[in-house]
Amino acid sequence: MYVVRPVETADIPALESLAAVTIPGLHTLPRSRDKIVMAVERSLASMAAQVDIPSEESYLFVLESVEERRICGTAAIFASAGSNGTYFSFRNDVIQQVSRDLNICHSVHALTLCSELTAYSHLSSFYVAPEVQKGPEAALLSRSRLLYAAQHPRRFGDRFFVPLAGVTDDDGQSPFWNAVGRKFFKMDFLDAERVIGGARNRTLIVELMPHYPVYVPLLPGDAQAAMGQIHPSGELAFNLLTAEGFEADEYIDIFDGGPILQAHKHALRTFTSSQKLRVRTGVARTREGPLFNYAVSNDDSAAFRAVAIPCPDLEGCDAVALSPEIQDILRVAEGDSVTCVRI
Amino acid sequence: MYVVRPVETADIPALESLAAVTIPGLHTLPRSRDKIVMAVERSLASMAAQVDIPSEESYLFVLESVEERRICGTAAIFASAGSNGTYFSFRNDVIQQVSRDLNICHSVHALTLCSELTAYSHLSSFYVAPEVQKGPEAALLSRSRLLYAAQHPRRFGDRFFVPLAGVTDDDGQSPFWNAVGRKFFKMDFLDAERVIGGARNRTLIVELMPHYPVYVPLLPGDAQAAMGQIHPSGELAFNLLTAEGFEADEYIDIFDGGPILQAHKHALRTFTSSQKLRVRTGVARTREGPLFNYAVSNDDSAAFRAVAIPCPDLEGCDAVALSPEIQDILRVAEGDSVTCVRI
Amino acid sequence: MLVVRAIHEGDLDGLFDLASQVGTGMTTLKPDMKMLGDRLATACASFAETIPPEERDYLFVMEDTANHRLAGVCAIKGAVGLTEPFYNYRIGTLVHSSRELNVFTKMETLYLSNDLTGSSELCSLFLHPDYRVGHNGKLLSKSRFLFIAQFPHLFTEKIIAEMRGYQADDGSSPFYEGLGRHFFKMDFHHVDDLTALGKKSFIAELMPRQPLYIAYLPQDAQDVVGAVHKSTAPARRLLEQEGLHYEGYVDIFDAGPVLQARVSELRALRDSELAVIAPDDDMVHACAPANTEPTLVSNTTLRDFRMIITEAVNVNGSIDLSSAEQKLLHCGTGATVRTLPLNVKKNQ
Amino acid sequence: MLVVRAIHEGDLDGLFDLASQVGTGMTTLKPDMKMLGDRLATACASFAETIPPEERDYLFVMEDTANHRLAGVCAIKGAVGLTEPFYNYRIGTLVHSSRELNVFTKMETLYLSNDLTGSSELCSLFLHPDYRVGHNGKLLSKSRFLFIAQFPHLFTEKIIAEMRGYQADDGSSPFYEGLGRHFFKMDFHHVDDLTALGKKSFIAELMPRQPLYIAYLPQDAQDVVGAVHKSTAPARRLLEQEGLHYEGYVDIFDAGPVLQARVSELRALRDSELAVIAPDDDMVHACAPANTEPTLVSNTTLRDFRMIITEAVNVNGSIDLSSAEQKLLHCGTGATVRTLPLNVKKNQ
Repeated sequence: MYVVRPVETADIPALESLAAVTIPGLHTLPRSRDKIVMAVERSLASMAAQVDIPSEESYLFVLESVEERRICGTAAIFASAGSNGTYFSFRNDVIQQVSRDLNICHSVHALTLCSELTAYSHLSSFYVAPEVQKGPEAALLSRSRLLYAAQHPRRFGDRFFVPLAGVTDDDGQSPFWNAVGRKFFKMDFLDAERVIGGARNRTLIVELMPHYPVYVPLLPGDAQAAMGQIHPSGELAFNLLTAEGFEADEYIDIFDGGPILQAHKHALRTFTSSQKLRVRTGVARTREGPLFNYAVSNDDSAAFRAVAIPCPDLEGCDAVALSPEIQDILRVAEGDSVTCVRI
Repeated sequence: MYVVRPVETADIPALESLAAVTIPGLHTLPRSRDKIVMAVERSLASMAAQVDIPSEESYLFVLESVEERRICGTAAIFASAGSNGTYFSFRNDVIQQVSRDLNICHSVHALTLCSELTAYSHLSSFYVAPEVQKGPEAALLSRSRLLYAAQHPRRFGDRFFVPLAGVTDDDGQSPFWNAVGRKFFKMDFLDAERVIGGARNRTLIVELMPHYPVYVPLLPGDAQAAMGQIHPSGELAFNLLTAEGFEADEYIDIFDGGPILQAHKHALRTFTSSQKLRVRTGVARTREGPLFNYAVSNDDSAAFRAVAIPCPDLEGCDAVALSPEIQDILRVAEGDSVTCVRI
Repeated sequence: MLVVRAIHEGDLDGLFDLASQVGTGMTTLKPDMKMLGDRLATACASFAETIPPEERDYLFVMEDTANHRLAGVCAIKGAVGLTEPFYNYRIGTLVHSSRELNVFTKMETLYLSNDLTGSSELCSLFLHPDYRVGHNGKLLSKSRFLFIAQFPHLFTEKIIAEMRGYQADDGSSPFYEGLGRHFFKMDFHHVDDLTALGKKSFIAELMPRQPLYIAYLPQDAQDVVGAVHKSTAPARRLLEQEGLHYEGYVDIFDAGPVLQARVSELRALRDSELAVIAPDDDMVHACAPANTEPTLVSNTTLRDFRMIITEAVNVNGSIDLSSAEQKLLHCGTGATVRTLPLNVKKNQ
Repeated sequence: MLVVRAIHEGDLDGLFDLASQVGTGMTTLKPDMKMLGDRLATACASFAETIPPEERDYLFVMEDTANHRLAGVCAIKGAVGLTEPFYNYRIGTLVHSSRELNVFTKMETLYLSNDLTGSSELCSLFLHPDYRVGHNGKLLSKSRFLFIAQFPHLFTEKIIAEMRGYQADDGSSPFYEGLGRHFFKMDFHHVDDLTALGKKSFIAELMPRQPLYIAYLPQDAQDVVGAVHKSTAPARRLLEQEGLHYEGYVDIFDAGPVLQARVSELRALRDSELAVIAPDDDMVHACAPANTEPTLVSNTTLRDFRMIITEAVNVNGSIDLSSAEQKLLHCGTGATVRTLPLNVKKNQ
């Protein structure tokens, strides 16, 4: 059994070992102990804060194996992407080209540096250890952040986005970067990512990145091909997020051209299809129908917990059957209210 | 009792008298007999056409009083706004301005000439005679086009928009036009609308209109105030469309700055909440619960008909009770399928 | 002998013969009787001053007086871009700099512009291959500067000349292949022909409007920005000697450079001088310094402007022209002419 | 007597006193001991040629030799914009034309640019009010051109001078109020001070990047694009006489014009001449033509460049300077000097 819960100070050593195994150039987790400590402290302070308008808060969740007390995944959410600056991305513009005289009609793609994602909430740091990537835990982890957000609408924006790492080759070269950013930054992709610390909201971006649209047909073929392509490590996240209701195509990352998935919360299944149900003690029985995986979270803002359980269709129900063990993990009791959404 | 149906050749004289009473500068209906005839013929041809990809089709519907056989409203829908060119609008861009050194953080609005609405389907020509503006007929008329579109998804785009007339003063002057378009066209608003025939997809627009964003703070106060404001005549349509699920704010008209409402079909109530039900003969009874107004259309692509009826909540039902008179108007019989959506 | 002169009504056939020799690449001189006839009529009206200065098109021909054959043609347009937009790319500089990263990047950028609207234009220079010897090319090209020096009030502040851009050996334009083709989706020569026909609205419809970083173009396109066609290099040098400079404007299709100058800074305006034709006596011959450099001489009549090259020299406002030369210029002893050394003096 | 000379290590106090007189509006000359000391050190290194040409800042002072007081200052920067981006608005033209409607609209457009990056700059001209008489202003301003004429290899192709823009009587800038204030949300003088301090990254952060149609600005802002502050008009005329032109570049805050020229087209490069100081004998006096116009004379030493104004004339490469004048120039009989008539010859 696995549970998703907010990070705690005691998790720091475990996060350090996780950071050691993630891939260079992919900003899933901070790398140094100092930065991990900062991230954990910021999450604790954010959870504890009274929030009226989403700002610099950032919430970090971990996936823990209950039996082994082992951390095997992380997922975070920043309340506001531009809380300390402007969040820059490339918007994928389509320019219609029509000349009736010449009987020409086609469209040209252009990438425009934009700041539209600044007020969005920003999902990040999604990492799942290989041993749990196959199960419902990955979906639980990805979705728990949104369950938390759905329970705390004032802490988050109305729109959410998730940048996914773009493609790089074995040498860490990014064809998109080589065609675009390198001309302005005059450095390698990994060097640029290192100096900027994976951020997309720094003044130096507006100082260095192109002010005018990049016409896509002028880019070399490999850079065009890399636009909106995900790094293989992001496939799981991509599939989970598109199933959730996120859409790609409109924005891409200014550095590696990776896709930025985004959605209004009204388009996300966690917001539209989650149900508040009463807890009753029991176990799911197959005679109530086929079983589905559900994510279930408590409604305790101080000690958020979420688990994945198999369960009959809850459509139209007003209660959900949870075993005493699950109730224990979720820190709820019979009659309490929980939030459920089908995974 | 009123019915919405596709226009017929016999309606031409009635449309001519309607056109005579509409307001100058508002392109609700073509004005000359020739243009009315063209519009009617185009609608007839469009209804009869086999359509695979939405193109130059345009569909014109009329609201008719069944008893008096009098036309008292019109509504149209173009299959593709850019079928004969590029449909131009101003996109409302927000530019984030952040300087950490100077501790400045604000946003600046800019209007960018764009062609993003080109592939949308375009609702237009909405007119309701004063005597029926108060009743459910206005909503029936506005929505019938979408009922037709929902029944014929291949005839239309996935997104829809509706431009609403912007504000002008008693002399026909548009403050937005005076600050923007006039500088390029060098003519009065009504003159410009006349030469362009209300179109927004003509080559001369890209020849004359600004290529670079219009920074809103640089516009005079009255022009800024006019952005996204509707002409009083458009209030009814605005209310009906926002209730339907259309959103304003993202686009405005390049000439008068009036709002352009737009939505993906998945956000429109006609698409998401309409139900296909079987007809049973009967009348709505209050003992089945409170009555609501429903728009009900037949599923006959050759002879589309829609009416508004009071009816108990149809949620979860598989049939709807229609009186023999209504069945007659809709040209359906017991057991036939109809499409219903609450108004 | 050769004289460069204002074109006449009777020159249409000769002009057509010349135009037939031109080949592709000069869009303003095509062997089309209708186009040439219209242009000739405008030119005659220009020299007659019956149309306003900005509509004028001064067309000059070089005539071989031995056989009355037209050996070359050149022109000055009063103003460009006043009826159809006149497009260029202007090359600007944008600096992207971050003190934090210690990065300082200077990027060249192409801006679609109509900045040269209203400038006068030197154009349509063509010398028949049979006459491409000696000073003939210089005489033909530079005649226009003497005309401008004589009638500076007819020209706007700025004068320009569009140079044909670089082409590969197969006739393709690397700049067009790297940029324009993506937006026009048609052949370079087809696009060029359309503009020659005055069909320019497609440029507004199809050209990208936003400034473009040159660094985004393929390297071979970047390399030819502002480079001339190899056959145009001598013409470019001639114009540069006369005071025109490449100031960062290029053709939107082939990126050929536009040379430009303020009219007041042309060599001809600074160095040309008036002179009176001396009576043909021995005294003048005796006093004339030994000639070192040929001189251009023109009469001072707008309607019948004529110019030759001579070995005579302007000495203190007097010049000794032979009677044959006087005849070529349509003027005699005591008449005022304008002189300009053919070649640029070497600077101190 | 007055001499304009390369600044020395010992001039810091005098420079500070001058800077204290300047008042607001000249961002490069503020009474700040640290800033002035740094600048003086750079200037001394520039004349000593111990730093590369593009980093140099040649600072000249006008000294009253009667009391050794500094009467004025002026400077030439080797190159601008090579460490911090140098921003201007460039005014371009866009034509919007529709043949169908018979509409032809020529719109002026502001482009944010760094085009002048790398140009040499004339700057920091200030003459103490006590000395604003006679030819002193001209001497001070024009001294720089003689320096450039003597050492043209030290300067890039282009030379510029930024002119203070128009201000209303209350000191406000209509251009800033109509444009910049919407984006910076702070006072004009505050913005100006920030740029003087070299804090320019906010420009990249806050300035609108997209080209702007001038027609969108309020009328009073449109009216002052390229207009100078009224106290700057005489300085502008002086520079224009020397061959600088307004070519459509203006300041991004107050829209004051930038004057510019190709170095090779400056009057000083064309008209200045070398001369040898003649032995002080009666023959030279007797042959000297009656003087009509004052002449600028400089020595030819980079490190100790000095310049005066004289009534003597350069006659065929020889000039008769008094011994006092020779002393001011730090050179004697037989030395080579460079001369330039103070005023521009009227054109033919």
